[in-house]
Amino acid sequence: MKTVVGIVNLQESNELLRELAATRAVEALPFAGRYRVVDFSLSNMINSGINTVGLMLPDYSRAILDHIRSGKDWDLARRRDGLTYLPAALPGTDARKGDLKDIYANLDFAELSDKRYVLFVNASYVYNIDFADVLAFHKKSGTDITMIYKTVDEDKEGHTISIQTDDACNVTDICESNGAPKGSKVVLSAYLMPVPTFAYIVRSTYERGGQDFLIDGIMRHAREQKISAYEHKGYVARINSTAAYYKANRDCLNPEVWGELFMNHDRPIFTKVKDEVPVQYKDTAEVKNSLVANGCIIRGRVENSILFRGVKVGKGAVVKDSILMQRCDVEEGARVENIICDKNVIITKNRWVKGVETFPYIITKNARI
Amino acid sequence: MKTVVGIVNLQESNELLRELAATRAVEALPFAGRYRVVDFSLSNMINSGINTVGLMLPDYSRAILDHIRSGKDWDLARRRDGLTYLPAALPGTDARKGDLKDIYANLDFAELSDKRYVLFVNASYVYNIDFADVLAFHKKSGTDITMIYKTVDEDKEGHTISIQTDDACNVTDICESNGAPKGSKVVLSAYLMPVPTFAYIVRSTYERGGQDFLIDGIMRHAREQKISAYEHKGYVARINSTAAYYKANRDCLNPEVWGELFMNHDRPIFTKVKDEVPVQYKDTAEVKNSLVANGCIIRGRVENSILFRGVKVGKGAVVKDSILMQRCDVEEGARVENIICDKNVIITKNRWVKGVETFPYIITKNARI
Amino acid sequence: MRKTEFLGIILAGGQGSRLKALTKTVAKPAVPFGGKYRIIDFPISNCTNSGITTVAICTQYKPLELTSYLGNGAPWDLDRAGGGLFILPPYAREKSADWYRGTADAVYQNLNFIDLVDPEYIIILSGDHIYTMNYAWMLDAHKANNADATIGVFEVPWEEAPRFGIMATDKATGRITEFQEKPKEPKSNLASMGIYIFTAKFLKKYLEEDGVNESSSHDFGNDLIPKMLNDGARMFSYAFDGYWKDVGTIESLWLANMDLLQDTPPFELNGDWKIYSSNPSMPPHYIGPEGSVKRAMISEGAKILGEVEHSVIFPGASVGKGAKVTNSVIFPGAKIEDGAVVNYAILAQDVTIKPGAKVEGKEGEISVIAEGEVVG
Amino acid sequence: MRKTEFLGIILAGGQGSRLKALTKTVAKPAVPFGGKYRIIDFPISNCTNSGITTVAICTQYKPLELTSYLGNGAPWDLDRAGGGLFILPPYAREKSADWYRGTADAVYQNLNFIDLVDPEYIIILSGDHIYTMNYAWMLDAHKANNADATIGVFEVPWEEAPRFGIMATDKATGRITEFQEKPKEPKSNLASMGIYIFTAKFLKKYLEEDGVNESSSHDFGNDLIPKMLNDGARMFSYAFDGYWKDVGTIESLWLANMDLLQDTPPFELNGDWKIYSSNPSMPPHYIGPEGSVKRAMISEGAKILGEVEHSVIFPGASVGKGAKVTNSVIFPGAKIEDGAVVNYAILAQDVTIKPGAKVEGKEGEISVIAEGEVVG
Repeated sequence: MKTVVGIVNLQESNELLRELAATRAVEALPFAGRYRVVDFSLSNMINSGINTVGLMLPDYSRAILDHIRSGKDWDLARRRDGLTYLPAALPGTDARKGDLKDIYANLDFAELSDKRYVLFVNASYVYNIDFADVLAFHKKSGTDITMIYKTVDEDKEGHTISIQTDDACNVTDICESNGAPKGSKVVLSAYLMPVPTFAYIVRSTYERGGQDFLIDGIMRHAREQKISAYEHKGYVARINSTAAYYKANRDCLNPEVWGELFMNHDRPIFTKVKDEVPVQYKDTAEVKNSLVANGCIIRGRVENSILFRGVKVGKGAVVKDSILMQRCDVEEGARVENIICDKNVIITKNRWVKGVETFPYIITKNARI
Repeated sequence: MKTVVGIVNLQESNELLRELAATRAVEALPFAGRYRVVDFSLSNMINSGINTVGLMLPDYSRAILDHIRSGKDWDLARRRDGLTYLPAALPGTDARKGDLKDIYANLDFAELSDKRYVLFVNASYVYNIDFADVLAFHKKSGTDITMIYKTVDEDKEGHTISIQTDDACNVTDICESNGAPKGSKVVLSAYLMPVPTFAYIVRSTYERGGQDFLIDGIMRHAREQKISAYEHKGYVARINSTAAYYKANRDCLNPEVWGELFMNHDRPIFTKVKDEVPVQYKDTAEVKNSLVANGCIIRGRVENSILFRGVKVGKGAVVKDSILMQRCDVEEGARVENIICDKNVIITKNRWVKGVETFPYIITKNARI
Repeated sequence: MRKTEFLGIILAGGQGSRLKALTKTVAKPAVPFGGKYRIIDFPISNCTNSGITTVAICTQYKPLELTSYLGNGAPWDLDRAGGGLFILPPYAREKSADWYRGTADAVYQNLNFIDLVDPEYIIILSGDHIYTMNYAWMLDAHKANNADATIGVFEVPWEEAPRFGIMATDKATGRITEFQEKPKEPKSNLASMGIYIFTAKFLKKYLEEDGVNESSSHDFGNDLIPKMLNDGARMFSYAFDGYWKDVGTIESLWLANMDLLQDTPPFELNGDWKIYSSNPSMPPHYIGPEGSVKRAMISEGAKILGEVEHSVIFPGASVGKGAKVTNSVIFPGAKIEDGAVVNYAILAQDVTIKPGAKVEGKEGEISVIAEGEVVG
Repeated sequence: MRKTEFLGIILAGGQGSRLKALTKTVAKPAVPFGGKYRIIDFPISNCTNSGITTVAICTQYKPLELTSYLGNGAPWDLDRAGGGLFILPPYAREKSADWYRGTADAVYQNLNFIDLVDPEYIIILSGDHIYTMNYAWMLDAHKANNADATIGVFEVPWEEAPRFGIMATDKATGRITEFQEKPKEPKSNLASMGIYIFTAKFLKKYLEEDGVNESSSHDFGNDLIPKMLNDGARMFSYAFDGYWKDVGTIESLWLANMDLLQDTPPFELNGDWKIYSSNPSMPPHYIGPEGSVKRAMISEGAKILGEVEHSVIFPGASVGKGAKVTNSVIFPGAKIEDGAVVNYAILAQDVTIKPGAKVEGKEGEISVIAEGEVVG
């Protein structure tokens, strides 16, 4: 995998994520009690042996820069190779929207990297994969481009790109739709191709007015370039709405998903290390079917929930079907159900808060309820 | 110095620097054969024992990000403390110009740092200082703010802020002018003050429409806050025009300046390490009064010049009073005088190029003459 | 290498033979503690938090796992240019080749390293103790006293004083007047914690003398400190009144872990003074639908499908359905399978307790299962 | 620690006694070379450039300066999480404590380290040689041959073959048929470079046998390789045809430095295959108004006010006004003061040549001034 340069695209639209993504990129969203969504893309690259990674900074870059800093916790603070931040194209030079402008502005990163292939991934997907398998598949396929897809095992909502393939795993059609039925082959916005192919697609598309890498770049060139499709059989979640975010977090309460995503000894998911103390359960704790991150102190009841680092649950308090981010404090006797609390929320004594499963109640950062 | 958080401001106006700063911040300009201007501010902080440093990203952040990357070469790739990139305020939220907007947007970096003091420096100055002396002076002075100045030993041109002080080194007047006569006390745009004072000045000024930290923030509050002035007696250069840039580089040909800036054993200037080979001088080399960086291969004549890494000077070629940046190639028999070549310039065989000392001829990146 | 003002030296060679099965493959400082730490994390984190940026660790017994654990020092922010973490094993020399002869010898044998770092003050620490302490404050006291040596002490009950090295001091100034090693008639109840700050020059002089003294046992407590006192050196005590524990036996190790489970633990790990440790890259632990946890400390990557009470569970350990873990300490990666019972026990790394098997000790007789063993 | 496929082990214990004054305070691998490097930079950089991310360095003689030079491995990008640079001195053990008994013993004594890393292939290198080589290609050959061992060889003139360890090979396949140590009647002119790739399991088996064999000298060339060949192991040669130099004597060290000054050096340091070294943080060197430099290699921080010809000048060295340095190698920080003359000499670190003093050797009798000495 030393022949591959990785580019991580942090340009997922955040409009469906409401308050959670108001001041941070989707990829910077806290996930599964300890991670940020972007950790998966970075860890997948490192675990696959890709050591040269470019990270395309989103508009709201502060949370990402704070999280990743030098890249040391991903072993990407290297003298050669390692992590390179790729700033967005200067505003004003071009009024176009879409990710292609920023890719075009940073094209030399891939071209000057001395690598043979580019792996270009959108970081709003949660999965654990060995990209070395994708490279082997690509080489064997003899095609120009390989894209990764997932056959969905239930109906999906929201903007989706899906593909049709022939028996040889070559892509015969790509289409954009709102939602996808069970069994569809949904694209994970991850592409492997030789650097010159990548540069050609980006350059020729952008210079002819294109805006979006997938829609204008890949779809428009689908006739001209041979595209093969690699199926990822494992768990995949795409974080593109609050419902998807809520569901993906709760999927991690399934021990199989938890094990597949996080406990693969050869492919750990790295994240910023915070040196929290192990969780302290007191005499009155009652916890079932939950993920609890280090630094929590639990005196109350917790069920079907995800507790991030440093959350406190007081005596007699109840937390059900909820996601509590860093340093939330559910005081004595309070009760929360179907809610997502952003960082540092305080639910004061005996207060009850309840949302619904399909549309969880979001409480914004630092709120005191 | 563990009580001080450093903030490096990369907002120097680049309008006087012509082509050199067209696509990079002033602070990213190559300097003295091996460095970038920003290296001085960062190294001064590290050498003074300041381990928590925020770097305010300029509009053209690519060159800075490429240079500093993880901060490892400055020993700032740390798990705690270390380097934090502070992105500019989002465009669109505010149409104001000036640095204050970005300082305001990143104010929490200083406020959440647990440090007692802020050292806020403008990185377009070249000097080697121990900020621990400034802190000691500040504590002894009993004032609210300490600013650093230099008594200039010759007339200065360009936009200048100078101060008047009383016998107790307290500032009695601050004024803005175009140029400053010999003996003026010129401000180095470096300030030390308690974090709350800094936050108060930034917040109260910005929220009342201020744009510039020095002019609107410090000058407007000069009556209300007690300001003391610390004199830096060593060499100082401010890089705010092409002439100043050219002169400062050539100042390094004075062995005393060279020694003071770079060979202080306790305060080395760190920069990105490139692992170039020592300079190779061939039989026909003739070199006088010049700085030659590793990776150069010299077969011709070099006088009063600064050669960056990997420059080649061919047989019979002459380089006089010039600055040649990385990987320039002066081919056989060519002759250059009073010029500044940006990176990768090729002066082809027998070609002659000549500028004048007060207005050096600038040859832009990758040009082939 | 850059000059540093304040050098930390941690003596981490202890075999910890009273920890029996737990130190079969690792040195005592590498023994796990507190749900995610190793004992040595405490003195190293204390150094980092006290602003000490160059730390040397003298290893000896079973150094490999310790060396591998310490890596390049990054978890403690000691992967520094021109400083950081240095491991000093008793390397074989041209002529002689021995284990360190005593605590002082470990430092003496590395005098050339000290010369390279050229510190003004040196703090000597033990890699065996659990406590948090700001050494920078102790250095301030050392400087204020213009001392040659400053020794960390804590008060013990008078009746226990005969078990310790006791410092008799001048009440007003804290200056040490006499040192008694395990005295029958203690003149004070201030016991030495084995924490010494020395002015570097002063220490070097004594080490050089002691190193060639054939009759010396080369120990700080036995030889150097009494000699210094005899010579009238300026030696001061520095009183510490926090939690301090030598976890040198199975019982004391078990007890110190259980201390953490009190409703208000005598020793707060959760404060600003963080203890850093090498991170296993594991997710938050998972408690299953039928799991139950009470009065417990549980770390990342653990999977609790059964019942856990009054126990400390390290990263990646698992407790199967219907299994019951009480009053126990479960080291990283240990597996307690369905229906197994563990009570008053310490299970070392990667132990497996087969379904339905039982490991039962009792208070004062903790059961210990050694690394990698399979029970049942 | 993370598993790695390909582990590098560099034997860096060499005393280099034929380098006399230059190895008084440092081991041979730490001797400066080529204007800014240390000899050991070459094998380490080769490892880094070949994609080897875990490198163990077995030290022995004068390990301190070498250890301090290597630091946390950052200059070679070996400060990695779960891998990187490991220094393995011959540490004293519970019972025995010896210097490594031979090249193979240095590896044998660290078998537990190898188990921890658990590589599939191991490359054994010497820390004493100057060359650039892609070990990844050599590993490819090893795999393609399905070999137990692959040995790097280079062609020497037939008349010199009796001075080397010679590999007789099958021309078609490169399989080694016989090994002759300094043979009077060489069967081939392929000399061993002391570079071995072994399949890890295979090597372990032989090391374990050899380690307890009382009659063995525990040397790869003398003992292990012949034994493996006898046993019919699949051993292949891998031919190298670049520049390779053992700089084991003052003359050869001087000559290898002078090789770099040729108009087209036999050994190109300036290519894509970078040699990394610990960086001194110094500015570009300065040539004064009356300075003159011809056919020279000069590094950062040097200050040349006099005349330099046919010489190699390391970082921070200085040549005063009117001073003349010819045919010499000047190590870091050496000062040649005004009017001094240095010809056919090697000046070690921080040597001072007083104004007007002379150090003059001649070809074949290079003058050597040891570290820190003052002449004149």
